[in-house]
This record gives sequence, structure tokens and C-alpha cells, in this order.
Amino acid sequence: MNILTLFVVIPVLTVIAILFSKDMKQTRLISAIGMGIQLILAGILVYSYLGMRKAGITDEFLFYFDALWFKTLNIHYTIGVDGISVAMIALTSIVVFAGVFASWTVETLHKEFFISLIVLASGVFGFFISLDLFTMFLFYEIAVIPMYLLIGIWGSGPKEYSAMKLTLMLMAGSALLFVAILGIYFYSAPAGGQLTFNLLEIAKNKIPIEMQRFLFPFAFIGFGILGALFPFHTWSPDGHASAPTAVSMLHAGVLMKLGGYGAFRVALYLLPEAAHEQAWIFLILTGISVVYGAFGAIAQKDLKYINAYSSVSHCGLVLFALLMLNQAAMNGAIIQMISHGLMTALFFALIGMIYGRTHTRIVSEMGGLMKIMPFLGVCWVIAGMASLGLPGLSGFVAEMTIFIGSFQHTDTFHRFMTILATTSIVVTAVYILRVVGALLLGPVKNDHFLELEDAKWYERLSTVTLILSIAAIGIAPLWLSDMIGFSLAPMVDKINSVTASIAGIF
Amino acid sequence: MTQGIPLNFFLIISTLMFFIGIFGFLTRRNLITMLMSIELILNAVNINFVVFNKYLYPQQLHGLFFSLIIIAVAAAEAAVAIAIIINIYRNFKSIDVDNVDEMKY
Amino acid sequence: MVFNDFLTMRHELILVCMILLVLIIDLCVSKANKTVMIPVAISLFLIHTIIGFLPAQSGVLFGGAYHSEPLTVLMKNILNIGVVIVLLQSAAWLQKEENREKISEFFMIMWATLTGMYFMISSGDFLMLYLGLELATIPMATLAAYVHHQTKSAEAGVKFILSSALSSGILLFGLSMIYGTCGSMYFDTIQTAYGNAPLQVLAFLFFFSGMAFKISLVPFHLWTADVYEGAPVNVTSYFSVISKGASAFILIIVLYTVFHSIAYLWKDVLYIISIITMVVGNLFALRQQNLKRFLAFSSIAQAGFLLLGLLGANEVGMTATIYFVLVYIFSNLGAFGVVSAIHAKTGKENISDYNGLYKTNPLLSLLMMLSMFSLAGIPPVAGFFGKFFLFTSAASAGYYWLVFIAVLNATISLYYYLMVVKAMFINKNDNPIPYFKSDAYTRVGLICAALGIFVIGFWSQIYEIITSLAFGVIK
Amino acid sequence: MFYFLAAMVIVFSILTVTSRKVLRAATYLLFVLIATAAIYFLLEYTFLAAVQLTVYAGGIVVLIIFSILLTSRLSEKAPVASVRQQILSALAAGAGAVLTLLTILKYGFPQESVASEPTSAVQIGNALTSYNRDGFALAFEVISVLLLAAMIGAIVVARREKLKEEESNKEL
Repeated sequence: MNILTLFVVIPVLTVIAILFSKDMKQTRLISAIGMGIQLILAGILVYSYLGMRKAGITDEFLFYFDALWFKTLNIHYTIGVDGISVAMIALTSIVVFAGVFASWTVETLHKEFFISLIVLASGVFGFFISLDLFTMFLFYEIAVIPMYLLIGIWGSGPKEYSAMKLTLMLMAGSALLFVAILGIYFYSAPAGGQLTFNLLEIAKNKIPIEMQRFLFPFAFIGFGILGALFPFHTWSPDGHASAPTAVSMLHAGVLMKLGGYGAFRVALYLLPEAAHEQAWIFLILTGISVVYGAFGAIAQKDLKYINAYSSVSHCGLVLFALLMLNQAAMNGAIIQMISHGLMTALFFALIGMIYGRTHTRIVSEMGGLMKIMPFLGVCWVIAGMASLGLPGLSGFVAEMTIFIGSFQHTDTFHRFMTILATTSIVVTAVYILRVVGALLLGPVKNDHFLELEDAKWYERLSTVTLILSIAAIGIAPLWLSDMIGFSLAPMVDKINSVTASIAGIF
Repeated sequence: MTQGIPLNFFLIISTLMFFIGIFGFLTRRNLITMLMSIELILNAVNINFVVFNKYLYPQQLHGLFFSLIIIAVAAAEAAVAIAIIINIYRNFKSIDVDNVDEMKY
Repeated sequence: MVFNDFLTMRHELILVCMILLVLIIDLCVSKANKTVMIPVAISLFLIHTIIGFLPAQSGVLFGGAYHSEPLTVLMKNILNIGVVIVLLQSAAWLQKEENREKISEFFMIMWATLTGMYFMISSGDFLMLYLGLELATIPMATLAAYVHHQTKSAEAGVKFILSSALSSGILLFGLSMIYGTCGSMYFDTIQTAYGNAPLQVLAFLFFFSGMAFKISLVPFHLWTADVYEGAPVNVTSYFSVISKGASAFILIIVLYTVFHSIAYLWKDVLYIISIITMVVGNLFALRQQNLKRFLAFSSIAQAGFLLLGLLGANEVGMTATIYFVLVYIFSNLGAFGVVSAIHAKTGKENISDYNGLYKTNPLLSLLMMLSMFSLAGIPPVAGFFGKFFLFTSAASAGYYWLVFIAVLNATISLYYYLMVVKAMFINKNDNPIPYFKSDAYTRVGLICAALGIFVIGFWSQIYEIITSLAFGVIK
Repeated sequence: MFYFLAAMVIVFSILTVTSRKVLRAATYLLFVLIATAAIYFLLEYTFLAAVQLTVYAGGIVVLIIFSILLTSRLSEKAPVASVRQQILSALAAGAGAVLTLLTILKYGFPQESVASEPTSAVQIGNALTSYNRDGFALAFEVISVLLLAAMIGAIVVARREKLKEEESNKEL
């Protein structure tokens, strides 16, 4: 069996195994084993991918597998990975693995919890391996729907409202996406040719420019909603705040990346002319996302809301960078996806752990936690540093690359947008440091906090996995950016090959 | 016997009858009168079929048979409808639509 | 008539024979153990269904009034499968004390209506179409009024028969004009003779309004909710699934063959009607508390989606529509199966009664959730594939905005489907419906529906079979 | 003759749907049906006219009158819709009628009937049993199934249950 198919099969097997488990201990053990295997598999994938590249295989997509599914409509089950998807898969498996341990103590309806969680994960994995728009869309929706149950049942606060809002907004996104996919499908082949959903086949053909103009907003906003594009980001803070820990981790860490990844793979790659024409509109919107998210985070008092808004800002930066449409910025965008995925997952894990002890998420009610739970405190500081882009951690690499890329545009509009976006770095530093100060340092506000314990073994496992990955990217960013860059280059070339024919507005 | 009478005259009658039936169905509040309006509609349709058959296509009998069959079906329909209406009467002691309206939107 | 002709008509003939057989067996069964009729009737129908799948040659009989093709056989078989599940799910309700005396009548009437649907599907002229339609509706009214100590049931019956009589009247008025302008009732003649004179356009509109009543498209839907709520649950599921499926099938055949020449016209009509139907169906479904009413409006919205498939006006559209009906049959039967199982045990049918159902009846809740997802078009269940192909066919004709509106409507519909899921899984309830074990029939019925919901989507072979047959019919 | 019948049909149709007394409405309906039968006679479709008289006028109307006698108090006036609804319905029906009539008149059917022999009962019988083109054997068969099903259905609906009767007896 193709190694990629395993990424979908193993979660399914895990789910079946969970169905037969007897109690909570078995359930979580099975989940941990299943996701552990997934993590190892991801390791093997990365290793063999790099090996194959080293051996000089230059196919755009490796581990390519193709099976006909619906013959008449030419729907295939096509899978394959390039450097970008490999990186995303690795990210997903790390976050899911950490997520399982972060939800070690879920007691109510534990079976259902882990099943939904793993179904969600399988949707995400499926999305990243598919090269066929149909299966991509299928997995996209599979990934979204369990969120409703996860937030609705195990969430906190106004969970039913948030769950419904999140589901409906994301589904509205998929409605836009659906139109885009169908439009692409019906123009996927030159007149008389066999229509196809296959990304690679479509990319060989040029979709008429009028159609591109019509479809690009559908495709980009469709994915953009998931990537927290202003003004469609409103599901994100509510959803994140209400979701249980592991779900916030997965959602902010991985699911929002579907948006960026999809926008790149489908909207930009398949509709390049329109992308060049319309980029400026969405640059403005994403610019607003970046800045608005950062300022929004300052205004919040609840830890989860702070992090949710900061996710809006960071994910906005991903889309922003993608729209810069050059190699460096896009490279940065993808590193930013990985880095943000890891660190936001770490943040949410930590928030969950702290909340589990203090039973509050309001910053002003806490203080001096560093003394009480040093392990968690240190982790928090590391996550914060990564988030504000400290050199040596992943955030720095990503943001630097992005801004280097976007400064390559010399016109006023791009310059202005870039400078606007860079302000977010400063703002980010403000709120991160403020929270660190209020949360970890200073006097302990509540005596009963003194009795709290530091992290348990499973919590340590969860956080350490994430921190190691963050540090790895920060210390040795080259292999990652090599892996991405190799695959990115031909795609960027393709996207930019059309620039000459189009007079951009700026 | 109908020499000299244009086809359109028949059609005018039947059309008027049809819409009178529709009007009746919309305004009547009594189940049996609603049923009678429907009979008017079906009768109008019958006239149409018969006249077309006679004036335009006398070589075959489609219109005639269609009318015959409509009459038979109408009989069955009326029988079933009246059975149910009587059943309603036993339950409600009334067959006016407003009283029957137990369910609301 | 030779023996082969009988074989061509086997669906109808066998079913009529079975009606008579049930009538005779019923005479031999004493009043005390009428429940014996349930296994007898179900196994008879099962045999009929299996025979339906045996290969048969196609042919045109009665000078064109009856035609049988692989496609029509397929349509009948799809309906048969649905009816099997309906029958299985009805068993528990039929066994109740108050219904015992008329068990056989239930089967006979239901099969008579099914025969009507067969004739509709196989009709080669408008006379047979009309007769089939009436055969499918008149006895149906008595099914709706089946429980006659309940006022609601009788009301449902009379509303159904009056509105269906009105709709047949309108339809017939259209048919009379078609006859007047074309001189024949045979599909093949009309197909070549149909032009776009204003009168013919008008005739088509009358005809379509009549059909729209049957599929309960807005603005001809007013009877639906009352009838669905008033009729017994199992009859409602038969209405909303089988009879609607049959009407959709016949609409496919008529639009694609007879009215092929005025496709430009009916496309415009369908475009508008489908939007109105989706929107109105959704808006009303949002407000419902009674599950049967809720499913009634949701099925109105589904009918709106269905029109999108017809709009394709090509092979893709035809396949997608039939496929969607198949998927819809299974998803709706899943939902109705749960409603009917719970209704048979507890008599409850409000959404709020389902609060906390998952704690006590997890399997039923899961099936309900799957059906809701399938109706909403969420993967990996079959509804997703149904909707995807349906919208694909509309897009193939270039109706991108319509597709967009439809998908947005699907999203709205997701809201109310999720409300049911929420009631079962999230809402708390101090005294939820207690755990109960359904009888064997119901369980088999539910399992069939669940299997269908899962298998139809992934098993692309089913889609391919429908495609291969659909391609044969388009002329 | 035709004009007299036409006037009769229209006038009595209107009376049927406007009369406040149900029984009177039924009587007007009977007149409409009889006048229609007369029109069929004029058109030389004697068989159809006979069927119309027996089944429609004789059967259905009698059924309707019986049910009226059974269900309503004769002195009582049938309720009607509000004036507003009446006006709206009248407008809708009127508009529909005008539109339809205009379209029909515009179509330009040939105005003269083709000279033809009156249809004999033998012809009708042949067509009824013929299973070739322009034969109606199948329709005939299906009608019988329909009538059977309607009969069974009507019995199911009309039959009172023993259970309920016993209950009502107890109440008495």
C-alpha cells in the first residue's frame, strides 16, 4: 500500500479500535498508539522524501498514486506529496500527537471525543495528500464537521453558539470553494478533452481569463475563511475560545493551515492570471487581518481570546505573504504555517493545562505562576518568544523570510502594505510580553494557586514534542526551507510566468 | 348538429368553467363544495378533450377516451374523498375547512 | 400478446398478482392472528424485489402506451428497495392493537400506489401517465387517513386528496391543450410535434404546475406539511421518499424526452422555482418543532435541490438526479426510521423530546445523525456525493450562480439539521426517552438504511451503472 | 341550442361556486353536468353523453348530495372566505382566464369541424379492447386496478373500529 494512503487508513483503524475499547484508559492508549504510529510514519515519510530527492528524483510529486473512482466524471483518488505537503503532514502528525496527550484527562464521553478528534485528523491528512480537487474537497468537509461536536459537547462558555457559528461559516466557505472547484473542473481541459479534477493536469491547461476572474474570488475567499481572512475571521476567536484544549490546538495549529495551503494550491496555482490581477484587493484584506488581529489581541483579557486573535494575525500573515507572489515570501508563508501551527498548538496546550489548574483564563486574575509551576512557565516563555519572532526559534525565520520577500516589490502600494504588516511584529511583542509579565511574574493573586502542581508526565510529553519541533526549525531552518523551496520553485515559476501578459494595477 | 359553431366558442366555455372552478376552490371553506369545484374543473377539461377530438382529430378517439377515463377516475376520487370527509365529520362534527385546520404553520 | 410481453411488464403484473394474493391469504387468516400477514407480505415483496433485478428485455407494448427500458427497470428497482425498507420499518406500528384489523389493507393499498408509480414511469403516453398518477395518489389519500380515530390523520387524508385532485385538474387542462395542438397523446408524436407557440408554452406551464404539486415545489407546497404531520409516520415516510422519488423520475423522463424541444423554457422555469423552493423550504424548516413537519419542509428544500440536476438537461444531469433520489431515499428513510421507531415505542415526535437521546439510545442517535449529515450533504456519507453530482450537473450547464445559491442553502439547511444533532448529543434532559429495544423488523430496516447511507457514496459502481443506463435513453 | 347550453353551463357554474347553501350548489352542479352531457350529444358523442349522465350526474352528484345530507344541517349556510380573499381569488382566476383565452384565440385552430361519421359503440368497444396503437386496453386494465384500490381504501377509511365503538358504548 502506498505510504500516503496509510495516513488515512491508520486513523480509520484507530477509530475502529476505539469503538471496541472498554474504558477510558484503553481509549486514550489506543489513540496515543495510533497517533504515535502516525508520527513515526510522518518521520519515515520525511526521511524517505529527502532520500529520494537526494537520489536525484526530480518529479514534482513523489509517492504518486492514482486510482479511478467515478469514471464518468473522471474523479480519481489521486495522491502525492511534494515538499510543502510533506512539511504540512509532519506538522499535523506532531500537533495531533501532542493533542492526544493534552486531552489525556477527558472523561465525559471519552470514546466519542477521541473518535471525533481522530476523524478530524484523518480529514486533515487526507486533504494534504490529495491531488484531486474532489477528494480534497471531501476531506476538507470531513475535517470541518467533527468540530461541531467537539466544541458543542466538550467545549466551554457559549459553546453551542460558537460551534454553530464556526461550522456554518466554514461551510459557507466550502460553498464558495465548491463553485470554484466546479468552475475549474469545467474548464480544466482544452475543448474536447477529458475534464479532470486532477491538480497537475489542470495546471497544464490555461483556464480562460474571464473564467479566472470569476472563479478566483470564490476560491480565495473560500479558503480564506478558513485562514481567517478579514472580515470572515469572526468564527475564529469564538470557536477557539469555546473549544476544548486539543481541539483549539488542532484547529489553530492545523485546520487553519488548510486555508493557506488550499489558497496556494488551488487559488494561486490554478488561477494565476486572476491572482495577479486581484491580489491587491486581498492584500488589503489580509493586511487588515494582520494588524487587526494583533490589536485585537492586545484588547483581550481572556488567554484563549488573546491567542485566538494572535492566530488571526499570524494566519493573515500567511495569506498576505502568499499574495506577494514571489519565491521568498511564499517560502516564508509556508514556514510561517508550520511555525505558527506548532507554537499556537503549544500555546493552546499550555492554556488548557493552566486553566485545568487555576480554573480561570482571565489574565488579571493570575500572577506569579512561574514560581508555582516552573515547567509550564518556561514553556510559556518559549512559546511567547517564538511567537514574537525571537531569533533561534521558528517564528523569526518565518517572518524574516516573509518580509524579505515582500520588500522585493518596489512599488509604493506593496511597500506600504509591508510596512503596515511589520507593525504587527511590534504589537505582537507588546501583548506577548504583557501576558508573560502578568501571568508568570509578580505576586500570586490567589492563595489556592499555591497548592497547584506542575505538569504531569503526559503534559510534559505533549509540550516537549512541540517545543523540540519549534527549536528544530529555529536552529536548522535550512533543511526545511530547502525541502519547501525545491517544490515551491517550479510552482512560483508557473504562477509568475503569466505576469508579463498582465498589467498589474500597481 | 354543431355546424357553424366555431371551435373557439367551446374553448371559451371550458376555460371559463375551469377558472370558475379554480375560483371556487380558492374561496370555498366547505370540503364538499371544494370537491364540487374540482368536479367543475374536470368537466371543463373533458369538454376540451371532446371538442378537440371532434373538430381536429376525428380519425382517432384519444380525446373521447381521455374524457371517459377522467370520468371514471373522478368517480373513484369522489368516492374516496367523500369517505374521508364523512370520517372527518364523525370526528369533528363539521366539515368546514376552518374548523379542520388543526395544524398550523 | 405473447409470453415475452408479460415478461416485459413483470414489475406491474407481479405486483398486481401479489395484491390479489394478499387479498386471498387475508381471507384465510383468522382475525386473531392477523399479524401473520406482516412476514407474509414482506417476504412476498422481497421476492418481487429480487425478481425485479433479474435481467429482462426492453420493449414497447400497447402501441407505445407502455415502454420498458433498462432505465425504467432501474427506477422501479430503486423504488422497490425503498419500499422494502419502508415496510420493514412499518412492522412495529402495524402490530399495534388498533391497526391489527387492517394490516392487509395497508399492504394492498401501498402496493396499488406503487403499481401506479410503475405505470407512470413506464408510460408512453399521457393517458397512462395520468392514470398512473391517479393510481398513485387516490389510494394514497386513504393511507394518510389510515388511523381514523385521530383527527389529524383524517385531515391529512382529505387535504391530500383535495389538493391532488386540484393538481390533476390543472395538469389535465394542460394536457388537453397539448392534445389540441399536437393531436396525439403519445410521447413520441408529441416530441416531434411540440413547438413553441404561446398556447403550447401555456400548456406546458399548466402541466408543470400539476406536477409541481406532486413533488411539492413552492408555491404548490402548501399541502405538504399538514399532510406529512397528520399522516402516520410510516405513511409519511412513504410519501416523502417513494412517491416523491417516483415523481422526480417521471419528471426526468417527461422533461428530457417529451418536452425536449422547449428545454430553453423549462430551464428558465426550473431555475426560478428551484431557488424559491430551496429558500422557502429552508426558512420554514428552521421554525419547526415537530420532526415530521421538519422533515416535510426539509424535503421541500431537497426537492429544490433536485431541480438543479434536471437543469443540466444532459446525461450528467439525468444520472445525478437518479443518483440523488437513490441517496435521498436512504437518508430520509434513515431519519424516518428513527422517528418511526421512537414514535412506535413512545409516541413522541418533537425535536425537544430527543434531547439527550444519545445517552439512552446511542445507536438510534448515531443513525439519526448520519441521516441528517447525509441530507445536509456532509461527507463521508452518501448525501455528499449526491449533492456534489447534482450541483456538478447544474454547473455543467453553466449555472454557477445557481449552484452558489444552492450550496449556500445547503449550508443553511445544515443549521437545522445540526439542531437535531444538537438536541440528541448536546442538550441535557432530565428524563430522556428511555432505552428500548426495537423489534427485529425495525432493526433490519434501520440497518439497511444505514448501510445504504454508507455504501452508496463510496461504491462508484452504482453511479456508473446509472450513467450507463441514462446514456441509453437520451435521444 | 348550443348558445342556450353554453349560457346554462356558465351561469350554473358560477352559481355552484357562489351559492351559500351547499345542497343548492350541488343541484346547480347537477345542471352543469347535464348541460355538458347535452353538449356531448350535440357533438354526436352519444356514448360519452350517456356515461356523463349515468356516472357523473347520476353517480357522483348523488354521492355528493348524500354526503351533504349526512353531514350538514340544511338550513345552515356554508361559510365563505373573507371578502378580501374572495376579491383576490377572483382577480387571480380572472387574470388566468383572460390570459388563457387570449392565448387560445391567438393560436388559430381551424374553425370548422371535419365532416365525420358519428362514433359508434362498436368503434369504442374495439378501441377499448385493442392493444395496438390507438387502443386503450392497458388503460382499461389500469382503471380496474384503480377502482379496486379505491374501493379497498374507502372501506379502510369508512370502517369503524370495534375498539372505538366499545369505548363509545361504555361512555353511553
